[in-house]
Amino acid sequence: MASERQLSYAEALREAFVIALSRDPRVFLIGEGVPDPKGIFATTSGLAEQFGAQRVRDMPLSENGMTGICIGAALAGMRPVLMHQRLDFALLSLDQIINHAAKWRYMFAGRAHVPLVIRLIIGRGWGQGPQHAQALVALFAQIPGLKVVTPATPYDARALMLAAIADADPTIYIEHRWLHNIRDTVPEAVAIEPLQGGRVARQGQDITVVTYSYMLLEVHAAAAALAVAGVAVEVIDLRVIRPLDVALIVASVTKCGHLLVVDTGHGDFGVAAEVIAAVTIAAFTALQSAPARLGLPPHPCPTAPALSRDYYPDAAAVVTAIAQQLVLPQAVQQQALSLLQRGDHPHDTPYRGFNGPF
Amino acid sequence: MASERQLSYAEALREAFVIALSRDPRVFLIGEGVPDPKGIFATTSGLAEQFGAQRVRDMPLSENGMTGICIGAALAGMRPVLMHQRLDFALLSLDQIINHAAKWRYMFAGRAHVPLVIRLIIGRGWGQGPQHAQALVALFAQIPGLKVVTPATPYDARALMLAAIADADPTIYIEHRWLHNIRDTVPEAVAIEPLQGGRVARQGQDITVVTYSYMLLEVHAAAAALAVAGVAVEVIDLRVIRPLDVALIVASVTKCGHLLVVDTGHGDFGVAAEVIAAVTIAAFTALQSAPARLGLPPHPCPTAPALSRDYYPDAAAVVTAIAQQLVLPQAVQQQALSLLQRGDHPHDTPYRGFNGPF
Amino acid sequence: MLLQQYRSLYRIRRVEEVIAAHYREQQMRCPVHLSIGQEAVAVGVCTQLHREDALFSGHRAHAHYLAKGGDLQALFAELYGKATGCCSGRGGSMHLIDLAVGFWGATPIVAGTVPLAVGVALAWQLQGRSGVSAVFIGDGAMEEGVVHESLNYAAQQQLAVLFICENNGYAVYTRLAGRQPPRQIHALAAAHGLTVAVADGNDVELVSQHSAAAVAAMRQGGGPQFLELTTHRWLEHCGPDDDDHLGYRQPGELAAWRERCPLALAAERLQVRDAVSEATLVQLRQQVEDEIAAALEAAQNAPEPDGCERLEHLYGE
Amino acid sequence: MLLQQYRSLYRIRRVEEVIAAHYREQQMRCPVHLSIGQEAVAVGVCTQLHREDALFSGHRAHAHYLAKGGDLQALFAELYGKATGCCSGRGGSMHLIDLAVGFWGATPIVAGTVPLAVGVALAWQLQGRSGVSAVFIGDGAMEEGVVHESLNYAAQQQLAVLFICENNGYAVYTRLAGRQPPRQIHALAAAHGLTVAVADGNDVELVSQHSAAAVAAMRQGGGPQFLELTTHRWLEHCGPDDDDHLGYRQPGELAAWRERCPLALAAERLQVRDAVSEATLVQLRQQVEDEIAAALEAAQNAPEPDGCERLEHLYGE
Ligand SMILES: Cc1ncc(C[n+]2csc(CCOP(=O)(O)OP(=O)(O)O)c2C)c(N)n1
Ligand SMILES: Cc1ncc(C[n+]2csc(CCOP(=O)(O)OP(=O)(O)O)c2C)c(N)n1
Ligand SMILES: [Mg+2]
Ligand SMILES: [Mg+2]
Repeated sequence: MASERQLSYAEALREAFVIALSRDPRVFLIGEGVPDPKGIFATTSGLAEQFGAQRVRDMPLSENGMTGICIGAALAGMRPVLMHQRLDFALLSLDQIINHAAKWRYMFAGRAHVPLVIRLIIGRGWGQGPQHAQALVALFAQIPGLKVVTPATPYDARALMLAAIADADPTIYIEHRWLHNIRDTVPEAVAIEPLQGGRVARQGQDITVVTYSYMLLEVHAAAAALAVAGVAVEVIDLRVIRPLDVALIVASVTKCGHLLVVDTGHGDFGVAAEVIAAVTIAAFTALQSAPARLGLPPHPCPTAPALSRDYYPDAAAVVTAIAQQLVLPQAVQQQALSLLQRGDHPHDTPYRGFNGPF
Repeated sequence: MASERQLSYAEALREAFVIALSRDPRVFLIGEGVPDPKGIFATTSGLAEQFGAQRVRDMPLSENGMTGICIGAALAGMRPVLMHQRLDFALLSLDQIINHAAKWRYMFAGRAHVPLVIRLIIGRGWGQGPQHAQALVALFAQIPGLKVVTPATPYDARALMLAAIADADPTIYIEHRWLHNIRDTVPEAVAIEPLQGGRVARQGQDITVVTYSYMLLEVHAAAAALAVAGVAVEVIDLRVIRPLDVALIVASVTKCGHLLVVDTGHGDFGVAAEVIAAVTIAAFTALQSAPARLGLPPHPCPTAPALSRDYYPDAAAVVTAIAQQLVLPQAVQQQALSLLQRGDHPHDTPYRGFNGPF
Repeated sequence: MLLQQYRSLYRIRRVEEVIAAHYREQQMRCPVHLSIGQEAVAVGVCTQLHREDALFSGHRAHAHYLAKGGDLQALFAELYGKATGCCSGRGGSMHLIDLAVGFWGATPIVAGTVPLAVGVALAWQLQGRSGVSAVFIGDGAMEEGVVHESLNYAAQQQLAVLFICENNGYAVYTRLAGRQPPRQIHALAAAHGLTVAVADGNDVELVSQHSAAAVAAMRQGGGPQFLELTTHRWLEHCGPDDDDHLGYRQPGELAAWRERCPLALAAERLQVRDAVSEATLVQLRQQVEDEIAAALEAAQNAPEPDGCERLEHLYGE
Repeated sequence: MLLQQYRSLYRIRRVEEVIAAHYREQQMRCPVHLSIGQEAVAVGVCTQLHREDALFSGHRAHAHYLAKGGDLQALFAELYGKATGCCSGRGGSMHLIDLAVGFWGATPIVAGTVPLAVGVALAWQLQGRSGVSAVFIGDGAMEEGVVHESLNYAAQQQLAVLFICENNGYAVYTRLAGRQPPRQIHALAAAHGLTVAVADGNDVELVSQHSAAAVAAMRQGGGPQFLELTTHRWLEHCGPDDDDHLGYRQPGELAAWRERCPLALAAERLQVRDAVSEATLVQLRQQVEDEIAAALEAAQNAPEPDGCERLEHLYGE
């Protein structure tokens, strides 16, 4: 059956590019290394050969300038997809992103607009360290005029890229390096969906766990383990961080009465803060316990394996946080934790133990 | 009496520069227009004449480069104070701020550090518009390794600048253009305080209102009006946004049971979100009602007076929000609102009706 | 040709003088950066651009907008914050647009629109469309890294971008020598691989000639071009007033530049060289005055935008 | 002198080969950018710097760190993520520091350290301190705006900064011509007002001579200097392997550069011109091997940092 087709996240993303380049002559891809032998972790491999060097473009090391150039191209009717191999490099271009791309439509009252996709990859592991592993999603999500998407599944990798390219406004597409190898069902049939909305990724009624991007994997693993131990976790994958789908979370919290937010970025001043604030304001009486959050600690990522080992929260940390919040019996928590053994898989390379369904 | 001396915010800030330049030969000021005839809204006027052009410096229009240059100078033992006339211009330098200044000490395990102050001014009014009025405080506050201060009073303008200069780490000092003319008591005696902590700016027991920077003025006006109507508002001025003084807020909320956060920036994904999240997590059971927030709406600032009129929340909006949250009788709300008439003072120039005490 | 250019020079001068005069009434509630003294750059360049060519600018954009054919009433209305403004009141003086005449946008983050102009040229190259994309910058903008990134890419891709550097010797109160080493701005662009020229920016005919050559080269695929045009701003950096008393200019500098008024230069040539009669000039000026008076009145009487409109146009659809 | 330089060349080459050999054991868990083939640039420049002079670098920094005198064991240990690493394990290969020898820091945001080097020179100027501040960049870094901002300021302020552009013709897999127009990199620096030179970066004596001249000029207040040194990277951009099979280089390009090995060039001169005996070289090499083996072993046996240390050093005090 066609709908049973399995793709990796990277393959699904590459397929999105093939579809967009085939369908829409306005689309071009651009970024350092896009047409090179590594093809941005194989997500753009072969595309230059198929669609030509004009539409699948390399670029100089000029992040801010090239962002402005893509804005200009978008104003002139193109649909550029600009890529950076690390989110950290896009920090050189925040002037053009925040001052220009995000504001052009608004400040000219709709006379012009910027259909631009900026694709950023959050690095992790193998010594990415302080300047190659920043997960600053809220940095972009706080800017009015931008849309921010964080696909966590192969299906969404394709769907949200196509939605972002079809969208008339600047979209920051943030993916996580550790998602690239994840495989899941991606039907061949393509429907272009609007760029909005979260998704209940797993149904439950004991607690709502809101997450996005890579941490969906760890949350899924934690939820699966807790299910065996008799705790039904409802998992919400935000998918789109701006505009934030508060109604979906509120509906879930109204059912479950408990909220944990698991952030792929820092725990403070980030996405988790906004989710907790928005939900608490909107559904205060539905909350039966204090909401909680789990995220990266408030310091940069150190490089040495011994130092980064505890930097990233994992499924076990999610289980522990849930157990604490729901005041689960020790035995239940232990049972769930015992199901999460990663064996001796190194902590700084992607864990391939969980592969969906998402 | 010396302690009764009144200074404007701008004068107090200028005094901080005089003190720092006099006491510490490592200090220099740098920025576009620092030594020019306007002296950054008169906050640096005459300093070049007094301390020389080497220590009170102009600079080229190169925000990112000059930030890196100041980082280098700080590494080499200087204490630069870099200024931008609008926060918006600093968006060109986020690479150097986030990737370098914020991380240098951490990534080199304390072998070197960056005692740098970056002073940013939030513009407002008289057509500042989309690119000259951004109040992106959380953009900086979410970055580990930075400290972020937002003085709201003449006393703090001086105290926090001196604390920032004395501090061994990079500090973002964010002031609001509409604070410059505010006058209050600033004693001649100077004690250099550590860079931390919020402040109970007004005591009360009915509701905790947390705010910072310019909105402290509007909150003070609202609280004064409500006091007449019999509602005792406790006002917390955050002063320092990173590290955030959660304990102070929690103590107040524990007393009052209600929390409103009034943000000088956007209401969503900002400082208010973090305050509400942190307080709800830490003091859930103390909350007797849903926390609330008030901030700029989620779009850029339009320029025309007719469009910007309702963009900025004011004391009346604060009164309304508090009335809603405490379910105040209509008459109480009306009485408080009636005390807040601004007359026909234009909405897009600073309101001088409130001058402290803070 | 020169007569048309003189008309444009005079019109821009008078529009800015009218803005300056009315600014004090505090009804134009936004910062204004006037180009008085620099008009020949705008006019000389724009007479060589087609309506379909793209133009971008920065904070000091009134002259560029008008020279490219931007709607005068929409300019005044924008300054007055009216619904009929060229940005519907969203922008004020520092944000101008008139797509109908190829004025793609002016915004006040220094150098911010420079890469956008390059991007338009890239799009047109990809689309196989001819046309020139042009951007005005000041001497100060040359200090922004993004300008160098833009020059590099335009040269590497051989894009049809015209960079015009209006070198008025100052950024706000700071002299060029306080910001850049003693070397030529156009030489820097040449080192990036662009074809460059430098000329007296107060002589509209000279500006025209250099612009014509640059634009012609680009229309034949000649790659990006850079013009440095030297000139001087007569009034304060921002606002309607004379500020020579502040003493930041060299002594006598402003007076010398006023001697070299671009309007006077053009008028003299018209009369002496081209034997245009005083009566012709008087009539031309009167037409301009009438147009300005009508546009100003229309803008003043135009409605303010509805406050609720501020919620619109954040995103499309 | 050349013998000392040869020793340094050989030492750097062997350190990197040892890294490459052990990298496959997956105990150095961080990206590595090796300088094999480019050693003469590091050695030629650094022999002209004093210990008190400041040096900054970027992602490809091992050679610069070693040439400046950086501690070898601390380098290995950093790659192994050990507590004795030069950043105590915080950084890995892309973050190096050794303040005791004036190596102020290498970090991998391309061009990120360039303004920092200028800032050190500014501080020293303000402090009335002499000394040169130097920074290594690649050809790719020239495309970053911040480099131009840094060149402009260094020239305008006449700061004692030495910019060394190690032009290896590639940024990752992308040839220079795919990123920059056909013009000389050093000419761009000259246009910014710097004194510039260009030389064969594989000839350590030539590099030395040019560096000596540049540094001498700076020590006499001669303002900033820029050296473009042409060379070639032999291995892959990032990682320990040869990658010529990928075909991104010009055919024969790598082979031609290997012919011009900086070590072989220097060794030949030592033997033919300076009549240094083979025995001397053998002994020198053995000393280096012994040092490397000891440092490697020390690093391998060094303790890992305590996991709790990650919480320290975010802020001072
Ligand atoms: C990125 C940025 N930095 C600083 C400013 C403040 N500013 C506005 S205009 C200006 C001077 C610009 O000088 P120049 O480019 O020579 O243009 P001119 O004003 O002389 O026409 C400055 C510094 C700004 N608007 N944007
Ligand atoms: C700002 C930034 N953009 C992109 C990268 C990714 N990157 C790392 S090294 C490199 C190429 C650098 O080329 P060059 O400056 O010539 O140095 P080389 O690697 O040849 O020594 C790139 C693009 C980065 N680290 N930082
Ligand atoms: Mg100028
Ligand atoms: Mg290179």
